[in-house]
Amino acid sequence: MLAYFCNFKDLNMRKTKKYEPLVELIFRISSVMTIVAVGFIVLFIISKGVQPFLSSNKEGTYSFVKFISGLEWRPNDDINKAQYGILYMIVGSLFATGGAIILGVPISIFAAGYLSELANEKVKKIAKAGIMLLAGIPSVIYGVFGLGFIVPKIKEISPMPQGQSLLAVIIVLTMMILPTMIVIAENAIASVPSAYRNASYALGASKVYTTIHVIIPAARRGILVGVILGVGRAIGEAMAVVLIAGNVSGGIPTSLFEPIRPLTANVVLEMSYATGLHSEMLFATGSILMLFIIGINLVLSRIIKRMGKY
Amino acid sequence: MPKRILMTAQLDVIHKSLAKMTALISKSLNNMIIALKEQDLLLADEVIEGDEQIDAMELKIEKDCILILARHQPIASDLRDVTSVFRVISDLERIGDQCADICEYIKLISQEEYVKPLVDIPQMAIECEKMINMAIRSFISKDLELAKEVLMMDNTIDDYFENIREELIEIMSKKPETVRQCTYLILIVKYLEKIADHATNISGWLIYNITGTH
Amino acid sequence: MKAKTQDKVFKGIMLFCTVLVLSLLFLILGFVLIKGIGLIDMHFLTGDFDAKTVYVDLQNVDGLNIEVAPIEYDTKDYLKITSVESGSSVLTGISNGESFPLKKGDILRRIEDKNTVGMTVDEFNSLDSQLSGSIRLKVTRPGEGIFPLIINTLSIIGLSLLIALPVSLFSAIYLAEYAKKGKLLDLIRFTTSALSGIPSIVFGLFGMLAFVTTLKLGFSMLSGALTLSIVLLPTLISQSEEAVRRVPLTFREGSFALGATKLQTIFKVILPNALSGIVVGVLLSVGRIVAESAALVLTAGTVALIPNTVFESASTLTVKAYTVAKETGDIALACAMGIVTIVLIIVVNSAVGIIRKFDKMSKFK
Amino acid sequence: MSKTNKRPKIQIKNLDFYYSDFKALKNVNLDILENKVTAFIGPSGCGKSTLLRTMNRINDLIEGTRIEGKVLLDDEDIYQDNYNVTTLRTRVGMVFQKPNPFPMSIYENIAYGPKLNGIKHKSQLDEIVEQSLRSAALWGEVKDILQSNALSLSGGQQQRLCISRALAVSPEVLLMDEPTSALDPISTLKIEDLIAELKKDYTIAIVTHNMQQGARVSDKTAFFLLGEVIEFDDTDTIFSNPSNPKTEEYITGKYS
Repeated sequence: MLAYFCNFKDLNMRKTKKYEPLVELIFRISSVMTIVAVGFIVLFIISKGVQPFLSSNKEGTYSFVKFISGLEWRPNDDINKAQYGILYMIVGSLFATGGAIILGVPISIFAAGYLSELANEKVKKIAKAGIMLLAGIPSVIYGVFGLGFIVPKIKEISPMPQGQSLLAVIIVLTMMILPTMIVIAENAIASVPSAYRNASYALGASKVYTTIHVIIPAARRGILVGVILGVGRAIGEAMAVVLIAGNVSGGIPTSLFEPIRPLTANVVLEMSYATGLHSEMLFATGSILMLFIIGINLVLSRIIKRMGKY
Repeated sequence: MPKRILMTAQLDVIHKSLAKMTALISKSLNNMIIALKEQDLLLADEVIEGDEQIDAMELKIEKDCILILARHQPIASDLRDVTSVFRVISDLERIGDQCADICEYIKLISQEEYVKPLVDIPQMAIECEKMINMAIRSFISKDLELAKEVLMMDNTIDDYFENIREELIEIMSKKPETVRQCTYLILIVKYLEKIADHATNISGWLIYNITGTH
Repeated sequence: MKAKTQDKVFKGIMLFCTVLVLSLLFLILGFVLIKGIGLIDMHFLTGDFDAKTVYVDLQNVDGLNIEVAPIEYDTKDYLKITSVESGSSVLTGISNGESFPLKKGDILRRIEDKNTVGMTVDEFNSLDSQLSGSIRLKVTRPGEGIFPLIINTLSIIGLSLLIALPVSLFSAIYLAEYAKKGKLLDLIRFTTSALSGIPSIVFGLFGMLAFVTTLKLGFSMLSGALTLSIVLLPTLISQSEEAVRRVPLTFREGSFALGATKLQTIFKVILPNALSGIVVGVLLSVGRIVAESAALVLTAGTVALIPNTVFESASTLTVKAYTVAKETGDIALACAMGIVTIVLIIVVNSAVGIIRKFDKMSKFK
Repeated sequence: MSKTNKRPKIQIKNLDFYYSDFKALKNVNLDILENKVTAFIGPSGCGKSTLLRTMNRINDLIEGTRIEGKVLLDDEDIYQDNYNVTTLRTRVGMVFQKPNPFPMSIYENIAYGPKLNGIKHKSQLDEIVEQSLRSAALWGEVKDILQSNALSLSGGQQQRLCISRALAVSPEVLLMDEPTSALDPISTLKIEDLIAELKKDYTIAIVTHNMQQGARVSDKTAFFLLGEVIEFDDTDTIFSNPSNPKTEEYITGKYS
């Protein structure tokens, strides 16, 4: 009886031993995939995006300075008549994202505070499900809503002929980033140790006072992470924005009612039919967008680290 | 470092009571010697009554010691301090009792003429008193050298005891009528010798309190 | 006392913000429902998206009710089939060799060589009774059905998961079981979070550049799925890794104690118990794909037909909703599609909720 | 241990307490004497913490709790309708088992209470902060690092910070729920010394599962078992000659 078992065990041992290192290698390779993916993305886009500014480019060259500082975007097959300026787009994107953050962040913090601290269980469950749904709705639907509901409303009060405008973009972007920020802020607030709540109540503070003065400040690192994601999503949003931005071909917006052309819209609008230098310029726009996002992430995550000590 | 306020406060209370009790003891001793010399009946009574006060003190200190052990779990040096006090007070109380007993005998022979002018016995008593006071002082001020000295003195007391006892026995064998008084005197001297033994005990406890060994 | 009023003010603000956010939800859902619900019917859900015109040969035309009806994209009136009785001969129609049964909503453009423009129902019936033998009709079946889009969405989900899931699972196992602290692990963590930060339009650009042009896959479901699989990596990896980590240490010790190797422990003990977490990861990814459009527009193209092979362009629901809204400005149709996507997302979210609740209950600490 | 019977600061009158349908306290009657330390001892789950938490109504935060009977603070029932709970909590301070300073500076932690009660100008706050830190025997150790983060202090220091934070709202009573069970022996003894000092100005009620601590710090001791007060007497009596056999069993460690 014993012999049988020993034999069986040895067999088992030999069989698996052989395969183990191979399978582990597969694990190791797949774990590196994210690095490969990011590497390729950055490599492909930057290399394609840089080409139009290199003298050797067969599709013709365009000066980087004019590209970065230009206020006109008029693609044209004839190289000397073409205008590829994106400064006004960058400004448009920044205004839109800035507006969305200024509107969105306070609302999301207060809403998250209410949900996590003051709402009773039933309300919390329903509200969170609703917000999860809001976060899941495709951005195109936000765009369609913007086009169908917000743009006409703005048209009524706007001095400009059509409703598509910076204001429309700000409103829609705010609506889009609110759910993401609320979900993350609510988790951050809820995970503040309840010892702080007890301590504050024991000093005679009310629930609201405690939430505002102790709990939310204590969760500020988590909240800021939510804001970073919000910024990333706002500046990176394309589909919704294209429908409501107006996509004007030039001019830095001077009022909320003026139409804008965000960087993302520029890419989505023309990429499918652009060719040659025009398509490379669109890739250049894409790489500028990517650099923006990486820059913003680095800056804000540095802030979070420095805040770490509290 | 934590000062353990409550426990140190309790220990002070105990030490103060101990000091009060030892004061009573040396007063009784002194009175006893005077009563012996002058056959002073009043003083002897005073000593006898004084003994109750000493017993009461012993009970109080004992209760305080038990409470501090129960409440504050003293350890190491604090524990030795409390336990040595706990034991010393019984020696002190015994000394008090013995003074009272001596006075009882003094009263019995206070009307008679002493068989011979007392020289050695008072001397021995004074020696005992000195020894007790030294033992007490060494205990309270935790003076190791003094305690060792006390141990040395025990032999002198024992010599006194032997000589006086032999002398009294000799007197009795010559003059039978003095047998009653001499027996009492022998008992008095015996008590004095036991008082001295208690002194050595007190010192012994002090040495234990300091060094942790007997 | 001052703090009391301060409390009231803050409570008011917090309540107002919460109500505002929830009202946004009802505003959007309401808008999309009101605008789009009208369009939703069986035809919408099962019909093709593009209209198509064919010649149909029939033995005779009976059991058919028709009416004169204007067609949106045409000013003239045509004859439209209102209903087809069962057993009617039109069900046996043949169009270039394949059976093509007529059905409600089809438009009869011509009968034999006679154009039906301006023809009344009676004229058509009298004409048809005169003819005998096989009759040839010119029929246009209207589009705007989203059936192909739904199928494309589901197949892209399947394809991209097929690519992304194995890689993510193996990566999650490596991170949870094998990874040691160090430069490599930090780099993996950084790139994973970087991936989740990159906007989908950039993925679209990359997909177009890498798969569509460089690998010459063209605008196709495959290039769309490949792009999406990269988009899904962060969600799948983090959810699976968390699920693997949640499996209690005691399970591993028990298995090792019986002489099992690390791999046997992983496949026999850890993965089965981490299943619910992995399924949540898959569901969240499905939700992400259904909502995705920017990455697909530039890679999977906008053809609203079910492709025969993986190498042909295939538009998903959201992508088509975009093109409809952008090109024709048809808000109603876009909203109708929106309703279907929202329903899909609700299904996914509730499935995630159920699994998470079930998972909690089965947890035995 | 002076036997003089001091005025009761808090009186518990036939108090029953329910967590939804579980009866945690059964007909509790006892007085907390002013400027004395009263200890609640007993096995875990006997209701001693629950009783302590009824005295500043912090149990109200737990859903489904119900109370019958009276808790009088200076002869006024704190559970009567529209009794102002927040002022109650400024009069009855509390220190918890695990030190829980706010994630703010040491100064902010202590100034939180006074600011909450409307004290605004800095000079007054500075004075309160110093005074509270001195009375918690922490001033010497932190007076130069007031702006540094409270979480950087040691466990014992953090607990004394929590005590001084409670003192900053000048309470009359200080409730301590197993204040040293998370601390090392030296910090524990420091806190006990602090309690001995504090009892001159404050009425103190302390819950401890460590009997010896109860014996060391308290003047009066209540022994709880399954939600009932088995014996309530001077600590001297309880620890040298308890009357109830159950108390005897418990404090001699023979409790099964």
